[in-house]
Amino acid sequence: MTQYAQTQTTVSEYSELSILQRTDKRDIAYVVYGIVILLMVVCAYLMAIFGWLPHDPEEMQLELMLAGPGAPGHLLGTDFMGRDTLPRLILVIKAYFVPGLMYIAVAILLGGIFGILSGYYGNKYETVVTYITNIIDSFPRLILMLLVVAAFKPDIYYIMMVLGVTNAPLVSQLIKGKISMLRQKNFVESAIALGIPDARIIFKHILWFNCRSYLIIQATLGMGEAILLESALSYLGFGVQEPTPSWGNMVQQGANYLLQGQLWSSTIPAMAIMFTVLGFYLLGDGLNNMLEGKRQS
Amino acid sequence: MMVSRSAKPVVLYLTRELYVTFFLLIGVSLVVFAVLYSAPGDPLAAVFGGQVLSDAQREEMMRNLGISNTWYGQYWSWLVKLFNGDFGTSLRSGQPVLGEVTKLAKNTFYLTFGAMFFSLMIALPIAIYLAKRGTDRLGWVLMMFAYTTSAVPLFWSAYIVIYIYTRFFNTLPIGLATGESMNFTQMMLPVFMLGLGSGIISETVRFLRDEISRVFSEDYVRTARAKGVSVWKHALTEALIIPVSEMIASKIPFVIGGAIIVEQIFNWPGIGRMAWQAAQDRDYPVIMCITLVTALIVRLTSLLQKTLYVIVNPRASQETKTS
Amino acid sequence: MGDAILKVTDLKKHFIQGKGLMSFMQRQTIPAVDGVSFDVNTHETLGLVGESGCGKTTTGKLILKLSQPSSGNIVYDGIDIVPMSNREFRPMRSKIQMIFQDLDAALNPKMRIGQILGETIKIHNKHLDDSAVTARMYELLEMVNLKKNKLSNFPSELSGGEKRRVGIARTLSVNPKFIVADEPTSALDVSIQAQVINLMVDLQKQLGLSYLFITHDLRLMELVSHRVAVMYLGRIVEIGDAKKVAQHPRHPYTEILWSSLHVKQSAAALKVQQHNAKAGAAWDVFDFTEEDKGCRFAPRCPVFAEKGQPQACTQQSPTLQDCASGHKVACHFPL
Amino acid sequence: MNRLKLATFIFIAATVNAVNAEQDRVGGTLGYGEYGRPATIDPITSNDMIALRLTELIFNGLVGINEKQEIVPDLAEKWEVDKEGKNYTFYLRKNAKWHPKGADEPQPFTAEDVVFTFKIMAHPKTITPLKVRYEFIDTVEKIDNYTVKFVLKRPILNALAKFTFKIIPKHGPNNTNYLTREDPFVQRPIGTGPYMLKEVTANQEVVLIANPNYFGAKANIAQFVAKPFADQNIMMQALTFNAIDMIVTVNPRNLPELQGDKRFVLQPYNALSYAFFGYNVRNPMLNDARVRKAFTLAINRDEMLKSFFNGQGTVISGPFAPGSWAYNLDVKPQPFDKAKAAELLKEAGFQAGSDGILEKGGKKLALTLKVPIEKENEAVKRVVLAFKNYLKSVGADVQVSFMEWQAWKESIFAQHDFDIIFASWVFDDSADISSLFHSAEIGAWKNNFGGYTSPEVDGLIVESKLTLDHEKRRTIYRKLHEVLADEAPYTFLWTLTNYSAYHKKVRHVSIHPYKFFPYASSWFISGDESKI
Amino acid sequence: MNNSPLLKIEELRTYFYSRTKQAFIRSVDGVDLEVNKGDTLGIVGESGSGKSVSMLSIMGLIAARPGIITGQVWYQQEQARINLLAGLQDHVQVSKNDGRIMSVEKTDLAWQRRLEKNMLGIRGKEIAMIFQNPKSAMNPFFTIGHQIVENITRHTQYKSRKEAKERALYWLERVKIDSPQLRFYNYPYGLSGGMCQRAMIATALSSEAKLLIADEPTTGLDATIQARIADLLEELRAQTGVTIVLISHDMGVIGRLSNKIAVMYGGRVMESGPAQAVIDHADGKSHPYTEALLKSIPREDNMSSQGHLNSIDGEVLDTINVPRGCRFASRCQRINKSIEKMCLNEEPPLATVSDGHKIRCWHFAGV
Repeated sequence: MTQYAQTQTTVSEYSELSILQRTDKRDIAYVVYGIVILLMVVCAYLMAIFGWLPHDPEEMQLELMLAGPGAPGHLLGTDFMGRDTLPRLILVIKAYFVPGLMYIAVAILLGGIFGILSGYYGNKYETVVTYITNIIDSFPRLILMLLVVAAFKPDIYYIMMVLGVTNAPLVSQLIKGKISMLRQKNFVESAIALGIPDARIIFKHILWFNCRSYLIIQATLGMGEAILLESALSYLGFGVQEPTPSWGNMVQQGANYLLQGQLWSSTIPAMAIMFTVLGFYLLGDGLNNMLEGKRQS
Repeated sequence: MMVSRSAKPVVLYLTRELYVTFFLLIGVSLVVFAVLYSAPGDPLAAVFGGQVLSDAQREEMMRNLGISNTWYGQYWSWLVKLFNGDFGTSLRSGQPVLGEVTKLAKNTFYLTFGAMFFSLMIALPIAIYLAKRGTDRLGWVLMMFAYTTSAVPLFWSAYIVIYIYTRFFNTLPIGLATGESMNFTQMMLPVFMLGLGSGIISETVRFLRDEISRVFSEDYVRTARAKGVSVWKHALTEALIIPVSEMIASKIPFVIGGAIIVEQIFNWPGIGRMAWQAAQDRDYPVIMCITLVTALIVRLTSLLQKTLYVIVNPRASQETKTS
Repeated sequence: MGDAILKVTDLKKHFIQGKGLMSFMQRQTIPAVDGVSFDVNTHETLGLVGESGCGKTTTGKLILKLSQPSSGNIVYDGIDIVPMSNREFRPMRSKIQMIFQDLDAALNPKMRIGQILGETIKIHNKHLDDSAVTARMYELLEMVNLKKNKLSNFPSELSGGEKRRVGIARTLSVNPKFIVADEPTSALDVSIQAQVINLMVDLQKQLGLSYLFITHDLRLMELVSHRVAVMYLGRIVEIGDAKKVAQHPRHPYTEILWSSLHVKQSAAALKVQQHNAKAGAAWDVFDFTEEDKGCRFAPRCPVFAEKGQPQACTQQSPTLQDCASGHKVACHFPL
Repeated sequence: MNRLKLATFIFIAATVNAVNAEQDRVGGTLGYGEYGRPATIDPITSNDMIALRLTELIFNGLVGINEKQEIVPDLAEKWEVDKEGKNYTFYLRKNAKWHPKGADEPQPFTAEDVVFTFKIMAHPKTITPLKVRYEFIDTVEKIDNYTVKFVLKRPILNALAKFTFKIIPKHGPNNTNYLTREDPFVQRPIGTGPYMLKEVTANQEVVLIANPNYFGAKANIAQFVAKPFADQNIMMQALTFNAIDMIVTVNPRNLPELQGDKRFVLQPYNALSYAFFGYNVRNPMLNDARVRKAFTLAINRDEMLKSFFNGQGTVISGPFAPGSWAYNLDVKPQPFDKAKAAELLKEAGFQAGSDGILEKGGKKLALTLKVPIEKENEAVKRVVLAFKNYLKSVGADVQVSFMEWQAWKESIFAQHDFDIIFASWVFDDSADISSLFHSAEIGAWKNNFGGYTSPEVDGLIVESKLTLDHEKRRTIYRKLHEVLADEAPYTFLWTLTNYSAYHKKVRHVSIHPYKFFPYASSWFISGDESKI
Repeated sequence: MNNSPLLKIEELRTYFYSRTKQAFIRSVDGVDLEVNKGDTLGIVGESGSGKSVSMLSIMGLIAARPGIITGQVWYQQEQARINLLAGLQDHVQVSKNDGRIMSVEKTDLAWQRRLEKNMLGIRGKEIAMIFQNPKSAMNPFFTIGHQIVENITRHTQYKSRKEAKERALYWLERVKIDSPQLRFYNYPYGLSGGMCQRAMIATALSSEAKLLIADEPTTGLDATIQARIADLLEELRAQTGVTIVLISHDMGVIGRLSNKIAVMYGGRVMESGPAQAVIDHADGKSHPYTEALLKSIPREDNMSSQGHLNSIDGEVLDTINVPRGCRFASRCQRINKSIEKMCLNEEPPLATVSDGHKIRCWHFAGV
């Protein structure tokens, strides 16, 4: 049962609804959820930066290892070293934050360059760009990451760097698609005809006005993926290394005790991953519907 | 401008793509080699494990193993061998690499494609439901399910599944461990886990949902409805065959990546585990071979997908001429 | 009518198909524009007609330097623009403008009308301050009969006619002297079409513009243009005074084009129709592999068929010959 | 813990699971879990512990070691040593037969094979980690079919123990001059041992079956299967769900669970290794022995051992295994004493800075601790993190940096780019510890990675090398122990007790600490589990 | 054979709900039309006048979710007279205020199911439809032949593959496609626009439907091709006797083909009647809107002295805020003081002027 109702008898000078009003409530809920997650991330980042942690993240209580949530003095329990889980969960954000931004920057920068070269300048570079992106696409990215990390350093910056490079083809395809779509609409050509400089067309018209929401969505989805990939690497031993906490290595260290029935120390960070990644997914979906107007009409 | 439709474009296209694939694989091998070479540690690691060797010893060993000291020397000799159909021998086990890899690649192949199939089996109905009915209550539950499966770390959910399984059935769902021949669950559980956890379900659902609703608003689908004939039959190619094949082709690298983890946990003898081992050993013939084989699988899948695209999409056979 | 503001001589654009690594295996040259010459006088409207795919839009884009000609000269106001680089040409863009067939062209879907107009004004008049820009925008809107409140709208909120007006306003914002109008009304309703055409005619008078008016709508062409050039497969087959070309076409192709408009078709046109139905698309009929293999229209030409397929038509490509004061035709056997 | 393999002696007695040998139980299959799988399974090219264990079952040496650590005859029935200690003559047993190669008849074992084995080991093209260990042998000579004579370059102490190396058949490898990994023999070896290789399955399981023609007492268990695992948690689960019968080394984290499980026997054996923190004395701050000693004092080794290893090990004070003849029991491990540590650091000139971190001459006491990554070994993580925490409490800032194994090795041994490392040395059956602390061993890819120099230590090492007298050497070693404990180039931590876990149906299990399986032929599987 | 019209549309309303504007877009707002057997009814109007939407509503091709269709559409099948919109009202609850729909509750799924049920045996079989942009309206993945054969085997007695193919080739010939044998295996992509439209017509007619709805069949094609497609339709109508509803914004095409014309504006029929009567505007005998439309056709005699074309000033009607009075009032040239009040406040009825010629204008209301 769907309800449609006209609010006014005459809609004078279309009271154009704000973006919030015209977006589906569910999408708003997604975005709100995503934003709450994002806010929590930012809060956690600030907390970590200023050291407002509920507990010393490095203090070990060797007699209280792998305690479940609610253990005395430990709201979310402790890890395999008897360290409190909560401040470490918060601290993770700090470890992820800058590298995550770097990953997005690398992906967008590289993908943008590829996309613009092949989409905007077309013929000249397309072959080369296609070749490069095909090479990147041919790698199973976990294997590539494993190689790079095993070879150089199991450092989150390296992980995010590889992730950025391997995500670039996707971004490039997106931008290329957008450009060719705009080209079909003669929009780019008319801008050239009007004497607008290339740089302005590319950056303002294409990237800023037409790709920004795509890129934001891509970035949110990508952040989720980054967290999951880091955790996969952690399982293989090449994720972020102690003493820097990462959700991946927290889950991994806890999972060693999972089969013995000690579920909590891995489940708590795993839940953190789940809620955050889900938040990114839903934020992506909601933003997509909101900004790209993907509602049925 | 117009060419009568025949097998020619497809054949031409395939020839060109295979030719490109060849160069692509060379490129891939160069990248891997560069990464490997610039990494600390050397090929002798595979032979000597934890031992510490002096410089003189290591030089002598390298000479005896026939390994050049320079990167281009090593790469070149590898390449020359490759063109003679020889992938070299594993530094660690001394076995011909190709034989070992293909033996295990078969297992990984079953695992990945099985998982792919499984996740499509889950994602497709959800995507169709969402596209046709929108996000009603059931649709929402289905969507959240699809998203949640992709939002948890694969290894953790695998552990959880094993934990539950062992407590319910009092046996370990791992074929290798329990006996000579695997039973159905032992075969299928890793496949299911990889299918669920490799993160492709959510993306497939998202992509297919949008694709299906887009195609169903196409003019020609409306025409089909106006003709009173089966709409699905008309929309099938563009709404399902093409996006599904695209999805398979583009997600194969992800699933292979996930296979590394599933292979470790479920003790599945595949190339993922081998790659992990070889990466640590700097066993470069093995790594090169594995990356080439996986890149080839990825590439061939995408080639297959593109060929399928050219076959099912008559426009494409024209486009391939220009692009 | 004044002097020629634009002189196009022997303009050629050959597209090469077949790219990528295996391009050597399949390469085909398509002479989309093949030796086109015409000139446009100041304050004049030159109509360019032809079927879709005959190269008229490409010609327009070549003049705008949106693609680089293979050869030939385009002289605008005494300056040959073909050898200019894009950077050198940029200042010239304020002189030559184009109205695109696509209503949404020029309108970035994510920008408000105000932003769209303001941007071009600012780019070409860097010294203007914000209030001057706004004043100029109002002026432009008035020029194209649009309400001021449209400035805050997105293009998707406008109707077809309004979009077209915004497009024209944006074109005018750079003070052009010469405008290539590529089917400016093809996507519009008849009633709106008339509004737009009237607007264009008014603007020509007010601002002293010259138009290259590209269309396939012959009725419109006849009414709006001063002179008409008829294109067929990349070549101009007839050019001359609009009234003359319409009423006394000399080229068989022009004759067919005009006669197809009338309810009762001429015998010749019906013949071509049959011919054409067999022949399929125009570009397939003619063999481009040999240079100058003859008249491109020959395979579809009723005269050619009538005259028993004369040698001249298949061997020699006809050139534009003056047949009456400024009325030129490229046909071995003009009507 | 990564094992830096190093030559040293074996001293530790293997423990025997005292079981009354009731009736002989022949038959059954023992599946045991291995973490990883062997690359090659011949005794010459293999370099991992998994292969070492397998070769124990498949091959024999000239001499063997019994459960009391005495040299006993194996392929050699008896032997003679000349007075100089340079010529060793072995008289071989005549009833030994090689496993059948393919469908061929089993061939007899002769002196040719011994000569062949040595020559192949010594050949420069043979790639084997063993080569360095047998450089003391000059020549080998076949006297007759069942007699061989070895001539040593110089007499060495306890040389006989080194003749435990495994003999391979002359008709085994395809190439008779040298052995490389390409040789099919390395994957399908034949030996003289109680078990012979049946197959390596598609799942990489190595299946061994009892050798019916074995010269010694026939093996009880009909089949040994080595099952490779890539995940220790799963291996553990495999044991608890009876998918395998034995785990060679139980991860410390699983000990509590197994201890409570009546179905399994946990059998301890010494790990033959010791763990340590090694210091880079090139760093001026660490060049001061007081600082290093302070660090040793600042960490609570007992607590760590108890919390992380279930208390299964012994804290040590020097570079020898406790209980060995070289270990100086008089040197007691330093007790945990933070106050004393702080005092020593103060003495060394360190002052607490504004942020609580000690400073000397404006330089902070900030050090990098480099640790190689080992998957699933959180014991390592625990130790280094605890170390970091302990040192923090005395005002030293330690940055822990985990590195991939190869990268770690390169930065420690080649570049010497570290302040502290955490690692462990593994003992095996030969050579000495001189390379660890002698100043001549400083340099790229040499064992004295920390760059520790001490004329006294150098002198003691040289002296010990020159003597052939066991007692004298012992005195020197005890002195060395004392000096090193005081100078603290390492912080010696502990030697661990390893545990093997197996199902209680497996009886009469005795384990060799290093090679694990030498006595496996006397193990048996009881069909009746209730009897224990 | 009774005399009831083949298609009779009564009070057809199609509304869309716009979430952005929180209001109903009244695309079709009470349309009454009759199509007799053998007629060619031309529906003309500007874009947005609801001409296409009304025909799509009849075919049940309106996207289910926000579309609301009310009214009756009577279709005369062989014997029975059936309502194509029967039963739909059961799933929709409409509440009106002042004659305007203010809110709607709709069970989408049931509504859609019912619609599909009604349409079974009608779409394609009884009523066929062709669209503008034939290239996108034909399935790019199937050959022309396949798409025709599919229609034939589904709706006619030619069930076997061979028969159906023969029949398809027959139809391809009928629409004057050259070398039908070859084109049969072509994909829409390989054909020119005109050729594609011919194939589309062949597909539509091949099911031997009684009624053909042609939605802007010539728009977007070259002028020369447009004329030919129009000729073809005329010819086929004469030969097969199919009833055609032709939708176009081009008065030229409509005038050329139709014998009856309906002029739509703002979702309403403004004028309908025999072609001659409607087109004959010389002495103000037709609706002002029709007249304005006819005058804006670019022709020599429609030019003003300043070289201006006649145009209809103002913009197309806003279908959300439909005015109370005559919908065309704001753009009407003929509005004058005497009837201004009426024009602005009350909607004129559809008055019969002469036999079958009805006009919705206060000028004619009194006649």
